[in-house]
Amino acid sequence: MVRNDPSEKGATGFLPSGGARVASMRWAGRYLPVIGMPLLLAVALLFTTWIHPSFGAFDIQSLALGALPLAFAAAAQTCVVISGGIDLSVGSLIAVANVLAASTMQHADFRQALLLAAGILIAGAISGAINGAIVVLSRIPDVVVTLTTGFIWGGVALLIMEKPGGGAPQQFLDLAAGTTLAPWLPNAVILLIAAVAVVWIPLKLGRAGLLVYAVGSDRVAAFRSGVGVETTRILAYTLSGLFSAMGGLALTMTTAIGAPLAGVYYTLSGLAALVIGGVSLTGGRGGISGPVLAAFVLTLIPTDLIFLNIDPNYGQVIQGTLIVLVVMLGGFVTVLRNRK
Amino acid sequence: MSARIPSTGRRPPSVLGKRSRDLLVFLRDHTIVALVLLLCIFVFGIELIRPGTVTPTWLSNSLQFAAPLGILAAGQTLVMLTGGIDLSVASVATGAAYLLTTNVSLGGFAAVLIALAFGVIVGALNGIGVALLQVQPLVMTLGTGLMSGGVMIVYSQKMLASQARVPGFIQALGSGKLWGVAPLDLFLWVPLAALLIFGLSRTGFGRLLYAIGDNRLACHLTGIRVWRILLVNYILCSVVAAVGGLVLVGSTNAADLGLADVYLLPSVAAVIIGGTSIFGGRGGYGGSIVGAVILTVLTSLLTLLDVPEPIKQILYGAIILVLAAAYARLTG
Amino acid sequence: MRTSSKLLYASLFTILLSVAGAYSARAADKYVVGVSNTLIGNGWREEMICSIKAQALASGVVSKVIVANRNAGPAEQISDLRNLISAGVNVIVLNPSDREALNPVIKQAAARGIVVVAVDQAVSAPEAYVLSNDQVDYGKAGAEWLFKHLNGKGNVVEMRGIDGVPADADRHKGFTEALANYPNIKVVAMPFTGWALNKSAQQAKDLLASGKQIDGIWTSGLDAVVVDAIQTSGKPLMPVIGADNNGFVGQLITLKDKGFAGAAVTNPPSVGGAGLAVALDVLQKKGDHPKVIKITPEVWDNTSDVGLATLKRNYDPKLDPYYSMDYTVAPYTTYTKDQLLACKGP
Amino acid sequence: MTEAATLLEIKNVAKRFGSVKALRSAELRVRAGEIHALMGANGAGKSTLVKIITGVFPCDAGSIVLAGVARNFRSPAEARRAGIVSVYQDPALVPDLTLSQNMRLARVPLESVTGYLAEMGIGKVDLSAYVRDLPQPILRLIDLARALASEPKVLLLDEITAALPSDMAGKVFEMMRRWRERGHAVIFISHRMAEVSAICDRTTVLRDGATVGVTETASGSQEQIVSLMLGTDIAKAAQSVAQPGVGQSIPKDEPPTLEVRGMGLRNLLHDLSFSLRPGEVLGVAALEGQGQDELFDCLAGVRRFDSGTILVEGKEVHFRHPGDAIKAGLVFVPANRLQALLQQRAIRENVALPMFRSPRSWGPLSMARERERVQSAVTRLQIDTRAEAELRRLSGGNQQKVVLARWISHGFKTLLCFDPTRGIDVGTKRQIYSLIRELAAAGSSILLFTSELPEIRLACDRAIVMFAGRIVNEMPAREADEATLLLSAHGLVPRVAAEA
Repeated sequence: MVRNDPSEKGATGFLPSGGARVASMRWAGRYLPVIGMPLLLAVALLFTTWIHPSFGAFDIQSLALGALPLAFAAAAQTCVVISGGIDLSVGSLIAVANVLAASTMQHADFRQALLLAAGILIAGAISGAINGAIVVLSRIPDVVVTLTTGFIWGGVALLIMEKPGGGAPQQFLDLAAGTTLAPWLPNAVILLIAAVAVVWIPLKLGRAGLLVYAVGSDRVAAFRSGVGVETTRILAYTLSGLFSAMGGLALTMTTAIGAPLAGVYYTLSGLAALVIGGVSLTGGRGGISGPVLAAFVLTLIPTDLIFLNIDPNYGQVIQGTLIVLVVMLGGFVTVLRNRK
Repeated sequence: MSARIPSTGRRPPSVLGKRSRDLLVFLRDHTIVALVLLLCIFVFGIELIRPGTVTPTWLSNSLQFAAPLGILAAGQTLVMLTGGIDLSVASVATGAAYLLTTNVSLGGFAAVLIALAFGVIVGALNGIGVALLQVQPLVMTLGTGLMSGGVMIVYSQKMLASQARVPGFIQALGSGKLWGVAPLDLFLWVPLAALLIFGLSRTGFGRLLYAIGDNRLACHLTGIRVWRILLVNYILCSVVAAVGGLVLVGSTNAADLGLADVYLLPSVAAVIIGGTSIFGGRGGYGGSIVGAVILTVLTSLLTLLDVPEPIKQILYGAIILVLAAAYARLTG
Repeated sequence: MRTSSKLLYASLFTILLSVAGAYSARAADKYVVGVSNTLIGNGWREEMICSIKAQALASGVVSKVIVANRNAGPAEQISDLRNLISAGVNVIVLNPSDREALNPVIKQAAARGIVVVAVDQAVSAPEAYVLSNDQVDYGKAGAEWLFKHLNGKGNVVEMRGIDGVPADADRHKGFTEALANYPNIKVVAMPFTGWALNKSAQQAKDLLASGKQIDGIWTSGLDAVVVDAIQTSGKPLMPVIGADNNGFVGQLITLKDKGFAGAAVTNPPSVGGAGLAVALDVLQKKGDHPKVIKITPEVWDNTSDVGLATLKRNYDPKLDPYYSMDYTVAPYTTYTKDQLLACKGP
Repeated sequence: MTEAATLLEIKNVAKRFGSVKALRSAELRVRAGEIHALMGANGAGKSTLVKIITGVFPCDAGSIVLAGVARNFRSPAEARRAGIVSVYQDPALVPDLTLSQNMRLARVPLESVTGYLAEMGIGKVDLSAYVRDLPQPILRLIDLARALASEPKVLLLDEITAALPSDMAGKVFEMMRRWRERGHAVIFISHRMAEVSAICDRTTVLRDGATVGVTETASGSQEQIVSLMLGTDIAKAAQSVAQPGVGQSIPKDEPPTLEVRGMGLRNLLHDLSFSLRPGEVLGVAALEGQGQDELFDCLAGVRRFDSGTILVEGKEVHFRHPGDAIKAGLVFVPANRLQALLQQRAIRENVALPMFRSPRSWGPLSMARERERVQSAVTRLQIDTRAEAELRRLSGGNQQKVVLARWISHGFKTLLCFDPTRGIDVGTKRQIYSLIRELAAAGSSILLFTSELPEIRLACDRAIVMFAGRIVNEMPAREADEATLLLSAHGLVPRVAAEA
């Protein structure tokens, strides 16, 4: 509970420390998070092709389509968690964007659909900012705020569209559902990479990202360094809203309709992807690639269950066990390290 | 989750007069009074909207329905006092209820034991993760909730023709009334509440829960084996949740695998409305009880208002948010 | 976290390897059936899947039933369907989570010669067979019985399901259609139960205690809990419309003496088995089936002799209160009740 | 004497938190080109004043005038832009960012920071290192360099030297002087009178939220400052430095209560051996980071060591948990009160906490007995119980007394005190040391580490000096003057030379 307590860390750095081992650990600490998840995804894919040798372009597209909304949900959650918060309204915001898109784009042409999509992204960002503003201004813990705004946004989604329906022009759907460049390279993957990169890379290179990480790492130190803690937290929620809106649009692209209740699954799954993707809930650490790739791994679980013809009800057990094992082993390693 | 740090926010300069400030101070120290007042306002509101609704029967019904939520919130209070949260309470309650109905053939008592054992197992798993391996409670209990929910689904596949039914005494407990007005579940809930309120303020264990919620490191340095208390506490929480599941299945007279899902978020909300800090160390069960009753009455109110479902959801969320905000202002 | 996750994944990998080995043997020249369902932990849906398994076994021409089953929305169902296609199934029986969203993937399946049958709820893709309970009719039939029983006059409560779900909207449509013919029937409350037992119970008790005059209750399938609520409220037993759930069927029989009138409207989960039967016929080129088959719900009331006899014939006190008792769909299903209860595929 | 221009003027500043008046009427005038000390007992309002000056929170009344312009900063960033920068006791560096990222965060030019670091003699810092991997003292200097790099007109240093080894403290003083020479102002907050009189030009003293006086540094100003800080009566008492019973002869024949033999821990502790007799206060002197933290942690059961043994009353003991140490009679008072106390709970609960160590005590508790036990300890320590419902409303000194009351009411054989007077005002310090003497006189043994070397002579019977994880010197307390201790603490002792 006591984080970054100055007196907890001895001033061991004054003494010459054990050279190579420390260096290699530091190297591992720096690069494993970067290569860990891609490696895991590769292993999972290899395993899938092994149990299902005809795994090909069709299946890659299935995977990409299935993972796309979840990946955005995970990205949304990541932004907030890195800033030291949590957002339990991600799923509801996805639902809002989904029904907003499907209800407005039904009779639109491609160009109008793109304009509407831009509008929805802005609306998502604003909704996220509202979440953030409530968290900051009310001084209620973020868990409580986003839990309740989750109810509220869910109600808003139902207000916009009471039952599933709507639609979007085919060209717009093909942004995710098609394969333009190569049959084995689904548009969904390109879209995901492009969307995440457009938001994340400038953030990471620019000052805003620095602020988000700083606030998540140590709010007091950040404040003393002249960081506007409150605006930064709102920024993180805004980004979360933006990614949630992307998730909602992705849901529209992959399903071609709006469904007021379809988004709700993504709050918990997004959190699961985040945890498995190696982002610490304490904030300040981790990147966006881990959770996004973890979304693909999580999507592969039911796929493999189908290929193996295992009772699919084990899917939830596996997902829960995976979370529990990952965090427990993580805790175990920390406890061991602290004991030394 | 945000860490407890000195607030960087600023307070608005006080524009209140002395008398209203005194009132605020009084309410801050006796938040439960404010909560009860609020409850009265809700009840009054119902009577205003639908004159003739607030009758002894209605009141007794409301208490009867508040009981399962209140019991789930009891476990949640224990965990939240230590700065944790338990997102597996709904899965545990559902699982306990389902195990009870499907094992009745072994005898009612044995079925109850099996149901409670399920609580012990999930609670122990939570406890091991949180207490020994120092996993964040939110993630740990999210995982065990998914896991135990999944296990129950797999189990249910094998139990389709198991002659499931709810034993008579559980049904009486969940939906019976003494002399037609006193809900029987209160005879479980009230002693449990008394035990908990006494236990939290007047036993060493209760003291330790507050102490751990306040400063886990200080407890460790003072020679307290924190993990023992946390482990026991998470088991207690899950067992209490299992009991809540039994009361719940008594009121519905049948279990499905989504039985207690709708209670998960309200169980957290009831504790928060009741004034227990989500960071731990402050609060108590008395507030959670009022919180549970408020939420139950609020649901009633929304049913009787007969507004469209989306509006209900928005109102429900907004009212909890406003309550939490008011609380934050009051105790700041 | 990193070292630990490596360890973990290594062990998981090994487990999955061994499982894969066990499942790699395949039977030849029989059909592989894929099932897609997106609501788990729901008794009705489980019974539907069991009926598919039982029908697969009874047909004798199915080698394997692969079930894709999870709580999810259309996006996940699309990916499940694609995976089933990829797994090489010959038949897909699905309970669609949406009418439109699955059309592209159904087209793809049909293009590969897979017979797709949507059961319970409809899809609009012309390639698919649709075998469903007529939900509009379900809402209408029960409501009409209720309104007629009340002699066209009185206050009723419509206890709906989940707002935003197609089946709920269809049933409401049927209910509203019936209502149009009875100008003196007034709907005094229309709560959404979320198809949750306890929420239903609380709403029923709240409404009963609210002092409103209520002459009859129409429920969207959560019936026994409402009857229990009326009994504990101490009010006279008013007529209730429910589904063919075992517990409610039992109440209709046992509480008749206390003046309880009501009707169970059938909503058989065995549409799953029936759907498979249709699909197998199509594959084997046996007989001709229309693309859209609607199962018209029956109304089992306890006020007529025929109705009461049907209720008594179907009631089984040994089964779960929410087990659906209309377990066959003539003329399609061929399994026995025991096969259904065993819930074992080939 | 020509009066230099007043650079920063604080007039009549007041601030209340709820019902607590933190500041009533604080006044402060700082000239350009001076080092100005701000002193006051704990709870006098120094930190509040600093936070108001730097815009952490606004004041309720009063004004801040910087270079003739009235200002009201709404954030530290705004204050920084106006030329006021503060360095706090704990570094304001974000742990999960690298040093260079931290500099970007605060918008200070990297070259300028490295320049100042070089001036302080630590030019070889890896700027891509994560802050969480760096030791605290270095971070404090980096924090200072970062503050200097934004070229502040007014530099506030809040107890920056509190846990800094003296060589590094020297560097900080050097930088302060340089800043003065450039015509800027430095506001220096410290509890160490010697530092203040050595480096500061003037001192403003706060008491109970109000400015009570300003003194020029001159001979005799120390006494003046103390009397201002404490009010006259207490000041007199505080001046009687020697504690009763210091340096008394301990009967040699009694077996030691605590004996450490050959304790070793990785490369942090090497072959540590010493013993502690009943009624003895053993002082530990060391610069920051010489293994004293680890030694106390090992003795308190907080961490395990690799080799050697601990004997309590002649019997070997093994600690797997702090609870084991407490059972063996070794109790620990950490330097950081946040590590020891429950801030939101009452004094009573804080004092009674160790009673619940065993599951046997989890049952119902007797409130009357608890109250009685707690009350006697609270009375004995003269703890101010006006705000007893929540510990966080107590002043730092009173909080530290609560920690001591906890162990006195619980009972112990050996008290492990790690810098118990860090950041505590003079009056409370005296109370704590006389309490330590009392406890020793009653037969307890006490191991005391203090970062303020003169205190060894005031409170201890005997002293050991640690350097680089070894005990390099041992002496009776009366020989432990500051010069001797400092020499040993830097490893400059003949014995070490002989070994090498």
